[in-house]
Amino acid sequence: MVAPATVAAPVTHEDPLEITREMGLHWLEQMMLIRRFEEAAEYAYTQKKVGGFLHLYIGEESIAVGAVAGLRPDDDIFTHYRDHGWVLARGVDPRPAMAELYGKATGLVKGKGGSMHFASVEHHMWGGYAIVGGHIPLAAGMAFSHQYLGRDRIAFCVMGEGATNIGMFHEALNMAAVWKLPVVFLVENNMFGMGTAVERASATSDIYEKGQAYRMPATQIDGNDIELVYRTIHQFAEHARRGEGPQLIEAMTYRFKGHSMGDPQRYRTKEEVESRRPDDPLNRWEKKLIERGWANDTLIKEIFARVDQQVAQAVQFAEDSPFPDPGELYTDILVEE
Amino acid sequence: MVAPATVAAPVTHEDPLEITREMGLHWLEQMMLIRRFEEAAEYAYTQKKVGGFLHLYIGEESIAVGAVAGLRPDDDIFTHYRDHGWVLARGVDPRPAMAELYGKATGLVKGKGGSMHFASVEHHMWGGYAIVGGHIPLAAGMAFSHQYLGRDRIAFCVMGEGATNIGMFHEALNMAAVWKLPVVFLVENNMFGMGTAVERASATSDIYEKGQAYRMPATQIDGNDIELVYRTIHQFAEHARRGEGPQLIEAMTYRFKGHSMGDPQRYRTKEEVESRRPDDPLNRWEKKLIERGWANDTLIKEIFARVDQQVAQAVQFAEDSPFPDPGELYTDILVEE
Amino acid sequence: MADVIQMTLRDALKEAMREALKRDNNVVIMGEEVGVWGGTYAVTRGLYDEFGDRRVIDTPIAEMGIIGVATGAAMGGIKPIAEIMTINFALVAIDQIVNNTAKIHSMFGGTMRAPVVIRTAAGWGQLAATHSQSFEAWFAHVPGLIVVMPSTPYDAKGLLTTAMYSQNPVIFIEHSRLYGEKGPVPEGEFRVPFGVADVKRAGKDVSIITYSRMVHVALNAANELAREGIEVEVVDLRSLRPVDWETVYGSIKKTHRALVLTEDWMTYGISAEVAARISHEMFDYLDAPVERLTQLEVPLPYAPNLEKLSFPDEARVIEQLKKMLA
Amino acid sequence: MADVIQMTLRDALKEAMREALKRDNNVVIMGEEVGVWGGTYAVTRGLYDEFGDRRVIDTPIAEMGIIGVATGAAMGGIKPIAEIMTINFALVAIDQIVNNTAKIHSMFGGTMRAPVVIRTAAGWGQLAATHSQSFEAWFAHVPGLIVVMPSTPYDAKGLLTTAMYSQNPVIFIEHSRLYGEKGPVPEGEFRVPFGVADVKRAGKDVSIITYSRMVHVALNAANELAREGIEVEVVDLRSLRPVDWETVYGSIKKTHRALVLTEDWMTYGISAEVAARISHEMFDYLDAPVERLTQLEVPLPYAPNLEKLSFPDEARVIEQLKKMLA
Ligand SMILES: Cc1ncc(C[n+]2csc(CCOP(=O)(O)OP(=O)(O)O)c2C)c(N)n1
Ligand SMILES: Cc1ncc(C[n+]2csc(CCOP(=O)(O)OP(=O)(O)O)c2C)c(N)n1
Ligand SMILES: [Mg+2]
Ligand SMILES: [Mg+2]
Repeated sequence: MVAPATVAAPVTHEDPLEITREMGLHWLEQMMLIRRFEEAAEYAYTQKKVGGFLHLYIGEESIAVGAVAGLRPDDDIFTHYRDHGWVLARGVDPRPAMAELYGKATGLVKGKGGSMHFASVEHHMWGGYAIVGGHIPLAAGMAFSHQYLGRDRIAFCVMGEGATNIGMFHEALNMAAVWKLPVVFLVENNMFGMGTAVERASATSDIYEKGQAYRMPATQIDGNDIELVYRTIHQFAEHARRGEGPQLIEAMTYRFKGHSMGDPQRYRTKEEVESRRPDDPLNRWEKKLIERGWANDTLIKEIFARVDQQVAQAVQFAEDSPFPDPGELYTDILVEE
Repeated sequence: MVAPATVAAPVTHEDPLEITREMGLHWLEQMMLIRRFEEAAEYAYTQKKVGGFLHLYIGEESIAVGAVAGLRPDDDIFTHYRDHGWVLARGVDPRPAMAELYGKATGLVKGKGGSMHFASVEHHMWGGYAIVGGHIPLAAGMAFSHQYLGRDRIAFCVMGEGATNIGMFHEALNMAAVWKLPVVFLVENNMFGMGTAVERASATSDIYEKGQAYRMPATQIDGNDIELVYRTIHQFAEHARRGEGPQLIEAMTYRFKGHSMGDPQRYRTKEEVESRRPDDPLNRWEKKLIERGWANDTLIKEIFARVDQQVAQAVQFAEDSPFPDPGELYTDILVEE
Repeated sequence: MADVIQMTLRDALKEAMREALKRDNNVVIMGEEVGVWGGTYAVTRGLYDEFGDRRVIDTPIAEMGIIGVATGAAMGGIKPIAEIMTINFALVAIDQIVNNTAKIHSMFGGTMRAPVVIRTAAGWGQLAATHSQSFEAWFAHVPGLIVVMPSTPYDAKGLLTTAMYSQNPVIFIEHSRLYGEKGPVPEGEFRVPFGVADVKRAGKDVSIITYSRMVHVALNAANELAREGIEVEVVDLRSLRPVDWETVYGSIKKTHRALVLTEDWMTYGISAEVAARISHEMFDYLDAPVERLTQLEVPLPYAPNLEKLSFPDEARVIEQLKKMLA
Repeated sequence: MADVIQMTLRDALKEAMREALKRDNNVVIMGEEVGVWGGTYAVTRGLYDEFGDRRVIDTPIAEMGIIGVATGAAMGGIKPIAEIMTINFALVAIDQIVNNTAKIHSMFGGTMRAPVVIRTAAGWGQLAATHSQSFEAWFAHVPGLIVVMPSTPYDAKGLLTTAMYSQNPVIFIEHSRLYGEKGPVPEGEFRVPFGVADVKRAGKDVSIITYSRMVHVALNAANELAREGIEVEVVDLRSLRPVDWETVYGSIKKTHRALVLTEDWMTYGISAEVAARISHEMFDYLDAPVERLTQLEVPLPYAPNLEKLSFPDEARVIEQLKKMLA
C-alpha cells in the first residue's frame, strides 16, 4: 500500500529539482481540492447561497499548485479575482474560504470580500483583486519592502493575459525593472479575457514578449504541466531572490468554465472546449503518478475521498456560520487610532 | 547671389528622398524661426508678460522641422506641452502663436491654452497636451478615424522619452497595433524627463525597444540630423499610410534649456550641457548648407534677418493685442446646441 | 403617432443605439465585450451581428485607451459610443475623461470638439467594495461634461438619442439593476432633452428629489403612503449636469418639504448639492430642513445582509417621510 | 517649551518629513522629482542630500505605479510618503487611490493596512485647464481616506506629523501658492489631530467656513471689515474628511450666518456638503440662507485676466458678506 500524502507535505527547497512521490501526491490532492471546492461553490451559486461574481479556476489548477510549491511559504502572493486556487494551494483552510463565498462572518475576510477578495495574510496570501491590473503595482510595492528591509522574500504576482494590455501592468513592470525589485510576474494565459481571445486584444499573443520592453527575463511554459510550472517558478523565484531583478513567466492554460457564472460563452464553441479536455492538468498529473508507480486507483480514490470530505465539511461550516453582525458594516473602514 | 527660400517651400513628396536646396534653406529658416521665437518668449517670460509653464524646444528643432517635412500637410499631429516648434514647423503664423503665450484674445486658441496648448486645426495641428502621455491615445483615435473613413491621412504623435513609462503610452500602442492603425509615434529622447535621466526612469534607455512588446516596427535615429529625421519620418509615415500599421521612432536629441522656466538644473552639470553644443541641430545644418554650397554667409544673414523681423512682428502683435473679454470665461465650455 | 410598446430599459438603450448606427455611418460602439459577447449586461447584444465588427468593436482591457481613442476618433469626425463596462472601471480612465474629453473644446478655445458618448453601468449585487460604487457626483462636478442617469426605458432611449445627436461629451450612467425594468417606449426616434427633470409622480405633501434606481424606490414608497393619504411628489432629476433646478424648486414651492434620495455616499455626494441649492433658494419656502437619505458611507461589503443594509429601501424612505411629516 | 520660529509652509512640511525620516528608518519618500531635483516646488529640497537615494526616491512618470508601489510597500511594513506632483496628475492614479489604498483595510476585513501618506499640490498660476484643478471633493467623498488641506505652516507641520503616525491612508493636499506663506512653528515634533477644525479668527457677525488658501483671503477680508466694525469669524476646516462639524455648528450658533468659501467648483464641490450640513443641522439658528463663494465653474483659462476673474478674492468676499449683513 502506498502511504498517504499529507496536506502539509513541505517542498524540499534544498533540492528543488527533485520531485518526490510525497510532493506528487500532495499536488494531486491540492488540485483535486481546488476542483471540488469550486464545483461545490458553483453548486452553491446555483442555489443562490453564493452571490456576485464567481470566477472558476477549473482547468488551471496546476499553475497555482505548482507555483506555490516553487515558492517559499513566506513569499508574498498577489492575485486577481480568479483566486480560489491560489488560496487553497497556499494551504488555507477551505472552511473559512467557503464561508467567505457564503458571505459569512467566519469567512476569510469576515464576509466582506467574497469570491474576488480571498486573502490570508498569515499565509502571505495578500488577496485577490478585482480591478484588472490594479494589483500589479501592489506586488511591486511589496517587493520594494522586501528589498528595502533586506528580507529574503519575494513578491509573486498572478494575472491573466488580458491584464497585460492595461497601463498598470506596464508601469509596474518598468518600475520593478528599474529598481531591480524581487518580484516574479506570472501571466496565466488562458486564451481569453472574458470573451476576447488573446489575439484580438494583444498585439502579441506571446505575452512573455512584453518583458522585452523592460529587458526582463521572461519565458513561456505549458501551465498545465505541473512539474514544469514548479521548476520554472522555483528557478525564476530564486533568480529574483538573488537580486537579479523581476522576472516574467507566461503559463499557457485553458479555462474550462465560463469567465464567471452566467457567461453565455458565445466566443467559443463547445467543440473547442472539448478539444482541450485531454489537457486537463488534473487528469494529466493523475496519469503521470500512475505511470511512475507513485499512485494507484485505490490511493487516488482515497485522496479524492479525503478531498470530498474536506469540501463537504467546508460547505457545512459555511452553511452553519452566521452572517456578519450588522455592526460589522461600520468596522474596518479606518484603523481606529 | 543665391535665391531666397520661401517659407512656404513645399516638400516634393513625389521624390521624397531628394533634398533640394530650397528645402534645405527652408528648413534652416524654420529652425531659426523656432529658435528666435522661443528666445523671444523666454525674454517675455522674464518680463512677466508670459506666465505659467514655458517649455523650450531649443536644441531639438531639427526634429519638428524634419518630421513635418516628411509628413503630408494634412497628416494630423498631436504633441505634448513642448509644442512651439511643432506648431511653427507646421507653418502656423508666429503672431497668434506669440499672442497665445501672452494670453491674448488673438492667440491661437484665444488665450485659453497658453504655451502648453498651442493648436491650429486648420494646419492639422491638434495641439499640445500637458498630461504626460495623455495625448497618445488621442492620436491613435484620430488614426482610427482615418482608417474608418478611408482617409489617406495618418496621425502623428510626439512625446518625450519620459512619457513612455506611463500606462497610457502602452495602452495606445497596443490598441494601435491590434487594429493596425495608421499612426506614427515619435519619441523625442532628450535624455531627461524633467530632472530624471532616462536610465533612472526606464528599464531600457533605448526607447524604441518598447515597440517589441507590440511587434511594432521601430527605429532609433539621431534627431539632430535633420535629413535623417526627414527621411525616416517620411518612410515610416508612408508605411503607416500604406496600411502596415503603427510605427515607432526614437529621435535622440538634447534639451539645452531647463525643463521649463525656473529649473535649477541640479540634475546635470554645465559641462555636460556645453559638451552637447557641437550637436546643435541649427549649427549642424547651417554648416552642411555651406559645405554643399547651398548657402553662404550673406544668404544666411538674410534668412536670419527675415526671421528676426518675423519674430519682432509677432512680439509686437502680441503686445498690441487685447486680453480676452471677460465674457470669454463662459464660452467654449460646451458646444451650444 | 408612433406606436408605444412595452420594453425593458436594456432594449430601449439598444434601440437608441441601433437607430443611431443605422442613421449615421460614423457611429461606432467600442468597449470591452460589446461585440462578440454582446455586452456583459447584454445591452449591445445583437448589434455586432447586425452591424459587424467595423461598427461594434471589442477592445483590449485598457480603459484609458478606450476613452482616449474614442475621444481622438470623435475629434476626427467619428461619433463613438465608448462603453466602460462598469463605472468602477471609469476610475482608470478618469484622467482621459476629465483632462481630454471634457476639455478639448474649451482648452483649445472652441476650435475642436469631442462628442463622445460614454456609456457605463452603475449598480451592485454582492460585488464588494471595488465593484459597487457610485461616482456620478465626481463626473457631475466637472464643467465640460453632461451627465445623465435615466430611471425608465422611455428616458433611457430618449436621453441616449439626445446624446447621440449632441456635439458635447456625455456621461451616460445606467444602473445594472434597472436593465430589466419594463416601461412604455414609443417606436422610432424621439429625444429627451438634457437638463430637464421629470416629475414622475405629483404630490403635495413632500417632495423626493432623486434619480436612477432610487426613483423606483421613491415611487413604491409614495404608493404605499398614498394609501394613508400622504401625497408624495417624486422628482426624477434625470440630468445631474446640468440640473433642472427650476423643476426642483417648483416642487418645493408646492410641498415645502424635501427628501433627497440617492444611492451614492452622502458626504460630498449628489445629495449635498441638491440639499444645498434647495436650502439656499427655497429658504423662505421650507417648513423643515432638507433631509437626505443615501447609501451608508461604507465601502460596500460582500455579505448579502450587510449589502442590503447599506442602501435606502422603501421602508426607510417611508420611515423618513413620516418623520418629516410628523 | 519648544522654541517657536517663523518659517514658510514649505519648510514646515520639510521639517515634518525630516523628523519622520530621522525617527523611523522605514519612512521613505517616493515621487517624481522628489530627489535630485528637490521637488518641483522645492518642498523636499535637501532631503535627498541628507538621507540619500534609498530614502528619497525619484520615480518614473507613472502615477498609478507610484501609488500602487507605495501602497504595496506600506502593506509590507514601509511608511511611504508618495508625492503626486500636482493634484491634477492624481487623476491618472485615482483608481489605485480609491480601489486599493482606501480599500485594502476594509475589503479584506481589517486584516491588512495601507498607511500611505499621499502628498500633492493643488494650485494654479496660468497653468490652464488641465493643471489648475481642485479635486479635494472627490477624495473627501471616499470612505477609507483621510483628507486634509492645511492653510498655515503650523497646521501643515502638525497635520503631516499626524499623518506620518497614522495607520490610515491620508491624502495631504498642499496649495502651491501657500508654500511661501510664513508663520510660527514650534521646533520639534507636534501633532495637529485629524478632524479638528480651527477658528482662525473669532467673530460674532458672520462665519466664513473655508480651508487652504481661502483661509487667507477670508482673514484679509475679515480684517478689512473689522475696520467697519463687522466681526467675521473664520473657521478653517483643515480636515475635509472627517469634518469637524461641531466646530462649524458652534460658529453658526454664534453668528447665525454662514459663507462657505472654497477654491473648487461649486456644483458637487466641498461647499455643497458644508452648506447642506449647516442648512440641515442649524435650520433653527440660521437667519439667512448659507451662501457659497467658489471658483467659477469653468475649465481654468490661461489668460491672466480670465484666470484672476475665476477665483474669489477679498473684494468679492467683502461684497458677499456685506450683502449678507445688509
Ligand atoms: C479595469 C477593469 N476593466 C474591466 C474589468 C472587467 N473584467 C473583469 S475580468 C476581465 C477579463 C480579464 O481577463 P484576463 O486578464 O485574461 O484574466 P482571466 O479572467 O482570463 O483569468 C474583465 C474585462 C475589470 N474588472 N477591471
Ligand atoms: C501625468 C503627469 N505626470 C507628471 C507631469 C509633470 N511633468 C510634466 S513634463 C514632465 C517630464 C516629461 O518628460 P519627457 O516625456 O521626457 O518630455 P520632455 O519634457 O523631456 O520633452 C513631467 C514629469 C505631468 N504633466 N503629467
Ligand atoms: Mg485570460
Ligand atoms: Mg525628455
